[in-house]
Amino acid sequence: MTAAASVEAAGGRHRGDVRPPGEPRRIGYLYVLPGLLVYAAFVLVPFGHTLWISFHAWDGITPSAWVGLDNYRRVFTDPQVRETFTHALVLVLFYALLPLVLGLLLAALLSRMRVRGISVFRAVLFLPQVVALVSVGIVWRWILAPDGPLNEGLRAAGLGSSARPWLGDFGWALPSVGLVGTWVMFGLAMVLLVAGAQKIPTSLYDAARVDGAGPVREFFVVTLPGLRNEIVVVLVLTTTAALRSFDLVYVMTGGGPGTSTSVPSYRLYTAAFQTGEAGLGAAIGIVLAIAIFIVAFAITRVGERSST
Amino acid sequence: MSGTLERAVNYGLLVLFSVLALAPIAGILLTAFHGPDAVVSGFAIPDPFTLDSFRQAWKEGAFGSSLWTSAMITSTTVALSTVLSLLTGYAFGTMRFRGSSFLFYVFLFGLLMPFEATIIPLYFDFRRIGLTDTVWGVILPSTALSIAFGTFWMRAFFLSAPRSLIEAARIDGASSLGVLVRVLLPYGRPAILTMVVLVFMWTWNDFLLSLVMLSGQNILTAPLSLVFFQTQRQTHVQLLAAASIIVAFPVLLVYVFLQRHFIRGMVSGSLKG
Amino acid sequence: ARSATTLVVQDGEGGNVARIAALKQLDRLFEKANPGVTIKHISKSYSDLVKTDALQLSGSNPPDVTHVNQGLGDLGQLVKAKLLTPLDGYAAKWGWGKRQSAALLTIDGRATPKGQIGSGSLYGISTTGDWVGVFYNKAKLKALGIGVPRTLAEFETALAAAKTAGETPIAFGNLDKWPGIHEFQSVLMAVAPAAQVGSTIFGKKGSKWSTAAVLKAAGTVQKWAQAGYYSDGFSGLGYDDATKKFQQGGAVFTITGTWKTGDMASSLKDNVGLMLLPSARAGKTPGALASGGLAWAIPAKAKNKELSAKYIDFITSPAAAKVIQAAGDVPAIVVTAKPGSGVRGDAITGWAKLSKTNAMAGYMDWATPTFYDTITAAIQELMAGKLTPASFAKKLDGDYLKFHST
Amino acid sequence: MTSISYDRAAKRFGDVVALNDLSLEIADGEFMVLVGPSGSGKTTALRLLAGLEGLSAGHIRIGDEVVDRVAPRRRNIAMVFQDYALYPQMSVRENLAFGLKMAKIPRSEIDRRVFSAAEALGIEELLGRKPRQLSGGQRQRVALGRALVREPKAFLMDEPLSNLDAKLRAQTRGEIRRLQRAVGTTTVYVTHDQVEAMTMGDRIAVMSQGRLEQVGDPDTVYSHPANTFVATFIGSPAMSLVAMSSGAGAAPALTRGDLRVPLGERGLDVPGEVIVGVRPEHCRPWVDGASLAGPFSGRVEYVEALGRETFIGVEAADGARFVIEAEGNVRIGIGDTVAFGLAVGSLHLFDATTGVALAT
Amino acid sequence: MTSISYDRAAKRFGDVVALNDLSLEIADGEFMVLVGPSGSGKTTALRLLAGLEGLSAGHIRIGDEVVDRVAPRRRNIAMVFQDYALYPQMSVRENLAFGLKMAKIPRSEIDRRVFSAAEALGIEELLGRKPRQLSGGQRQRVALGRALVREPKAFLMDEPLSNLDAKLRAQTRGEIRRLQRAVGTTTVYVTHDQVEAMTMGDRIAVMSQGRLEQVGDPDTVYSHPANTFVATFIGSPAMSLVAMSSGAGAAPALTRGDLRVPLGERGLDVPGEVIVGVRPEHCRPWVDGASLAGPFSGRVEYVEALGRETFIGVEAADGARFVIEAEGNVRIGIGDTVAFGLAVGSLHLFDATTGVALAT
Ligand SMILES: Nc1ncnc2c1ncn2[C@@H]1O[C@H](COP(=O)(O)OP(=O)(O)OP(=O)(O)O)[C@@H](O)[C@H]1O
Ligand SMILES: Nc1ncnc2c1ncn2[C@@H]1O[C@H](COP(=O)(O)OP(=O)(O)OP(=O)(O)O)[C@@H](O)[C@H]1O
Ligand SMILES: [Mg+2]
Ligand SMILES: [Mg+2]
Repeated sequence: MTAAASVEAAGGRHRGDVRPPGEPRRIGYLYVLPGLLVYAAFVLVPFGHTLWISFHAWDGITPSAWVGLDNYRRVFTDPQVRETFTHALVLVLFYALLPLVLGLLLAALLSRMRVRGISVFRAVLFLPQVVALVSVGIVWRWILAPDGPLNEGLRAAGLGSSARPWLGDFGWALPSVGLVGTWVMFGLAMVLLVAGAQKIPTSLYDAARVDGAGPVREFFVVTLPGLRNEIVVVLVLTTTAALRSFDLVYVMTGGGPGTSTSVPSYRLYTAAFQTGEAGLGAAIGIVLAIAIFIVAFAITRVGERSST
Repeated sequence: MSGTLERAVNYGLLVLFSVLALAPIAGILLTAFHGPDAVVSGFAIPDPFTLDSFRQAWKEGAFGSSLWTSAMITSTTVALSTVLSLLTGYAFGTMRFRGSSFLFYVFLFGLLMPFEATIIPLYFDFRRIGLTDTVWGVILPSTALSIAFGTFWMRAFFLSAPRSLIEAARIDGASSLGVLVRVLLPYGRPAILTMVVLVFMWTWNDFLLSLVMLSGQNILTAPLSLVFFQTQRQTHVQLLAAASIIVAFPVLLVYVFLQRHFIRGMVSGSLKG
Repeated sequence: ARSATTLVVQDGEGGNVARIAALKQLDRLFEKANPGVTIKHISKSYSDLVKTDALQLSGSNPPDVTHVNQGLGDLGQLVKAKLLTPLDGYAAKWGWGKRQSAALLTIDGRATPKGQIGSGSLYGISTTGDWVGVFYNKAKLKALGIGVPRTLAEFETALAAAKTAGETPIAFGNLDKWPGIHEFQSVLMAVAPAAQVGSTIFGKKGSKWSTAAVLKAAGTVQKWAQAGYYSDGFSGLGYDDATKKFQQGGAVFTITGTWKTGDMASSLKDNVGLMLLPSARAGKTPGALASGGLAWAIPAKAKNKELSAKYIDFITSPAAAKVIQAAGDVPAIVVTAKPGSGVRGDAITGWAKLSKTNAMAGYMDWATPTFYDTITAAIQELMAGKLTPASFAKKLDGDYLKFHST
Repeated sequence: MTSISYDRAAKRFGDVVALNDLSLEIADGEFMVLVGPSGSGKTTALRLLAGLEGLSAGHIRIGDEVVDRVAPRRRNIAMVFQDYALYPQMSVRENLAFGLKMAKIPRSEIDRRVFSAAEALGIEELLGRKPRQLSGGQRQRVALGRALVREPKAFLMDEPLSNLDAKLRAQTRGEIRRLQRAVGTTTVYVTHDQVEAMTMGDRIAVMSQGRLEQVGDPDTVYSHPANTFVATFIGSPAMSLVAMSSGAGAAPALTRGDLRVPLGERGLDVPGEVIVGVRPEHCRPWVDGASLAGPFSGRVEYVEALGRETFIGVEAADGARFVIEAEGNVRIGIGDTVAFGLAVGSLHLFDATTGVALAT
Repeated sequence: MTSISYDRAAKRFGDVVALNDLSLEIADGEFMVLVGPSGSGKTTALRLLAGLEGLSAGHIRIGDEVVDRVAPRRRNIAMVFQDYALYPQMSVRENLAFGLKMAKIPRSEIDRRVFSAAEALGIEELLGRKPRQLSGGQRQRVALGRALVREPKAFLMDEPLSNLDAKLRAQTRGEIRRLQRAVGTTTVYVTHDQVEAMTMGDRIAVMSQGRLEQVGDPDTVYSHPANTFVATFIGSPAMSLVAMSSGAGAAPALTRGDLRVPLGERGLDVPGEVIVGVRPEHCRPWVDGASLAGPFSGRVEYVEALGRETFIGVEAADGARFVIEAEGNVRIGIGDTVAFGLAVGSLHLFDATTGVALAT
């Protein structure tokens, strides 16, 4: 994010530079301190502690034993742990890519006209983001039940053959959870992207038109590059949400059928708090954190590259 | 020009997406207004409209106390994290001091790190010092996490605030706290408001943290009690629907009242990435 | 005057309205017998209980009396972590050993300090007897023109007939994962001696799951699933939803535990019966998944253990058993020769028979700490045809043998 | 042949009439400058011509074709936007080449044209840079270049120099004019800068409130403004306007209170009330013997000494206000009384009610 | 007594030297204008004075106090920012009052001062509005007012009129000057607009590349530029500079190729190479009998007819370029040959290598 870039700009001072008299400086530490203390105590220290636990075999109750990288080895070799990461990646498709594509579509369409009542649409489309995922899960579990509204609707429409126990179907359970994620995330993507599109100077569209570009060219030459920042933000937000999804899985499928919807956070929870494998849980947490850092870094990187 | 057709298509799509967004919510509303003993299927219109399901769900799920717990946790977290991240964001956004960029990266780390990665030691450490099963067991970690976000958010805002505004205030004789309180706070109301709504939403809706921290179930947050209610009353769709609405209601209320400012804040400068 | 004491009691029967009502009735009686004591009763669903009890009991503020799930993953772990209070002293003092059979007490509440179950000190005791059997809809059987099946073969014939008639043969919903255990193990009990299954569950040396009986049971279950003997979309159906369907007359059979007896009786009245799933082994008494209901235990950190023990003593007493039986449930103690009529009678008769023949085995998910996850996932995969019976058994052993080898 | 014609072209935005029945013929190869105050409809006129807005009424012709319903990309015009509108993700080279690519010009030809335009504008060093790596003046030139490479039927330029500093502006002004002359492309140029209008245009169209006030070559517009609006809008400091009566007395003269301007040999057809316009250069400090009418006396209200010349604002008899142009080194203070004379032959006369210039 | 003095003040930003050893004394009550091209360090000089930047070297004094390490809020100065920097959430009244509140002035006194400043600026109607409800000109005046109410030791104004249109600018220019005269507060005023510089300043300080090139009253700076930079920067069109040789021959004269400018009674002390500066107003079309040296002949390179006057760029012998100021109505074309004369007495002479003005 550009946050990083501007930090460097602010920090790149040479010797011989003299600070403005009376500009607050040391006092900066004072402002940061309270927040930093709370943050360090409840985020940084526990994270370090997690790292420590991840090198131990520990049931959470009795004393732990150092096992080195064993837990990590399990994360990468135990198919039942490894697959949770695969599932998370599939969810990225639904939480991040699908909303992004839909959001871009809308942004492209709406970028060139003033929409009456856009604020109402925005508010409505953002609504799914607002409701607790737990509630969302309950609602959708009901909708997706074997004779829930969805299947009833399908049968009423004469598509009874497509009706299925969505959440109990090995092929469909994960996409179903994913589509609920799409439902939740779409509003976020669309609000940010449409807003971003409306910040693109209209003269750029005019210039492209005068230069002879059609609507498709216009999208690739003006809209898409103009939305670079928003796309990065949307992708980071939705991708991390996908990678760490827990609530929906907990409420909707409990990881089933089989382990087909088990995700890292869910596995972490059962390992740490139910089956007495706190070390494994911690290792999953660390790997998950690293995965998210890599993804976020990659997204911002690609975002930056596409601009240069 | 094909203006009218284009407009029609655009509005059509917007309406379609809106319907998709609203349908499940509408379905659950319709369901909830059925009486607790009615036989409900799909999107049937309740006949008669009744609040009985809400009443029964409220009683059975003991949502009164869990809403209260959630309200306490959420308001404390919002208040604490807002004040603290205003201070940190102000420092990072307007002051230059040794190590400030490093410190900022430290905060940035918490923004991306999944808090699932810290929940294991948090739980065991809190249990040792007796913080589990108290509201503080939830408040402290969520405050810390919100500070990571708030610092990022407010810093971006303070950076985008016109530098000359700060300088004008300094020349006018304001101290550093004076600049923050008298000039930047009022100026930054939309950004701050947006942060408040986001933190409110996230804290209120949190599930995993309270599931772990409040495992004793002497106190429950609203989403937690909703899930317990669900596993007990799985078959009773109306009650479940009513309970879901009860739990979502406060956030919805906050959202509806603030959405104008909130969405404006979301889409304006602060999220410049 | 004695100062008021609050006793926090937590059960894991959430959703089971009838049984909770009976427990609350006992609470009132206990309060009456012990002035100054108020009982705060928390009900949690079974799945919430097993997901959270370890967290809760290790916390600083556990309930005074709580249900725990028997089994290695729960009771065993809790004992190993020293989170439960041994009850041997109380048992001796109040003669619990005379109320319940040694076998039942062992199943319900014995564990070694290392967390092995099936022997060691007593940590839990049940008020009710729970066993998993087949509820059948009498009217539907009649309409199909078949009698109550006596052998597994007959049962299968009935299923086929029901299917042909367009009925749902077995109401079953497995979205919550755990019902699959009952479904599968019931069939296993029909094809294998109860003692054999039991000793495998309790981790007797040399045991494993790759046996002919498990293969046979797995094959049967898979066959039933493929033949459409279970509810449509059972994999996406909640347990409660499925049971409700049966109660509404939507299926011929359902396989579940006696904890549902009360609900069945009140919804289907005389139209429902309960039996053990008939044995495949000609002439043998069938066994069943059975144990006391969730076991009552006293957390190690409970504040008022004497009182807690007194409460447990009270609710497991013969007097309480009468209340329980009157409420239509099966008390752990076989209290009377008059089992009563209808499905409640069936439950009590069945319990008495199981107690007498020692045909109880615990539940398979007790076998290792992670076995619940392993077996529920494996059964879902088996039923979906993703695992062959052989690979299913292998998967169970993967977990089981690994745990017991270390 | 790329003549351009507006035929009673009008544009309304809701209630706002941005352009009001504009009729204007622009000849092939002509450099037409649109001037007018802010909001007078200059940009609107350009955008209609480009096809970026739809006409509310009237027609626009490019060459022989009525283009009212032709999409911008089919009009083959090039436009320079006031805010540059450079594609931020493209390099300068790509920006320059974009329109050519759209027109499917062969690669080698594109390279040639881009380079020669860049050379002409002195930005050939910058071809590899992105817009954000350029200074304002450089961006402006890229925006210009993007139009110039195109070889379109017409150039439309909307205040293309507004963001340049004085020096660069003067320089680029010359460059644009030189290039336009060389290729002979019809050009419509919007500006609010009078120096640009006067020095660049073959003709100037003065607009006000969506209406065309006058069209003509720069000299005509300056020397023979069609009405008081044009008279005061063109020229700085503005022409002084004084309401006077004409005709009274035997010798033709204009009077206001004590003030009496004899018209001498210059007669006056229209007696009655008129508005008299005097440009500062026709209102000089009194020097005996100069061919000026006067002397009149006025009280100094303000002095603007600009070095080369000094403008003196005076209030003469009966509140009539004049601006006197004096030498740069004149010494005078506020409140002083000065004597000045008027170049009678250069006075402008306007109808007192309509403000329209009177034929003289 | 609020004199201000820069004493070898310098400011570096990394490698950029924004201000280079500036020494400048500003008297109590003086109106000092800083002019110079973009990037010449004007804003930097102001910000150093305000304490918004720290000095890299040197000292700054306000009154008798060295303020190098005094925080802005303790300097008691008022600053008008180029972009207004109004507090958007405060009403006009609150904006005006803010500095006074900080200074703990009593309520009633604040009201009085705010109102009288608002009245002086003609914004008393607007006191209840928020900045966003104001037009650009109104905002500008609020920004000014915020400084004026303060009764500070000094006003610092950074291009305070840059965002106004020409008319409003002229008007506000007068207003600022009037107010400043009335209260007599020392003022440092930054602009890049020559008209502002010439008309407002008691003295003008011309800066270039962080260096002070010349200080003096407007007339001196225009008539006696200290060096070629000042000579070309002040005045538009710029002074023409021509390298010439002096001294050869009996009569004192300047020569370049065929070009020979007799110096007549005006002698020349320094023989050798010089740079000769001629302002357009001293380079006129040849008229027999006028007191000009000449005639010289030149080929017309460009013509800028501005109505009032016409500037003609010519190339004379040996590539020497001059700009001739002619009457507004002169008719001439590019490539024509014109005869012109120079006002010898007004020529400027500069050292050929250093560009410094030669004493004449
Ligand atoms: N899209 C629009 N919607 C409503 N009114 C508009 C729109 N575009 C222009 N106008 C109005 O039309 C009038 C003419 O605008 P136009 O942009 O043509 O002025 P202009 O002469 O270019 O002025 P400027 O010199 O300030 O650029 C103005 O009153 C303006 O407010
Ligand atoms: N914060 C800064 N960091 C680096 N260089 C700077 C900074 N501020 C100013 N400069 C540089 O210092 C020089 C002087 O800048 P200054 O702003 O004083 O110019 P100015 O005379 O005010 O110009 P303008 O008329 O364009 O406002 C410029 O070269 C500028 O790029
Ligand atoms: Mg315009
Ligand atoms: Mg500046």
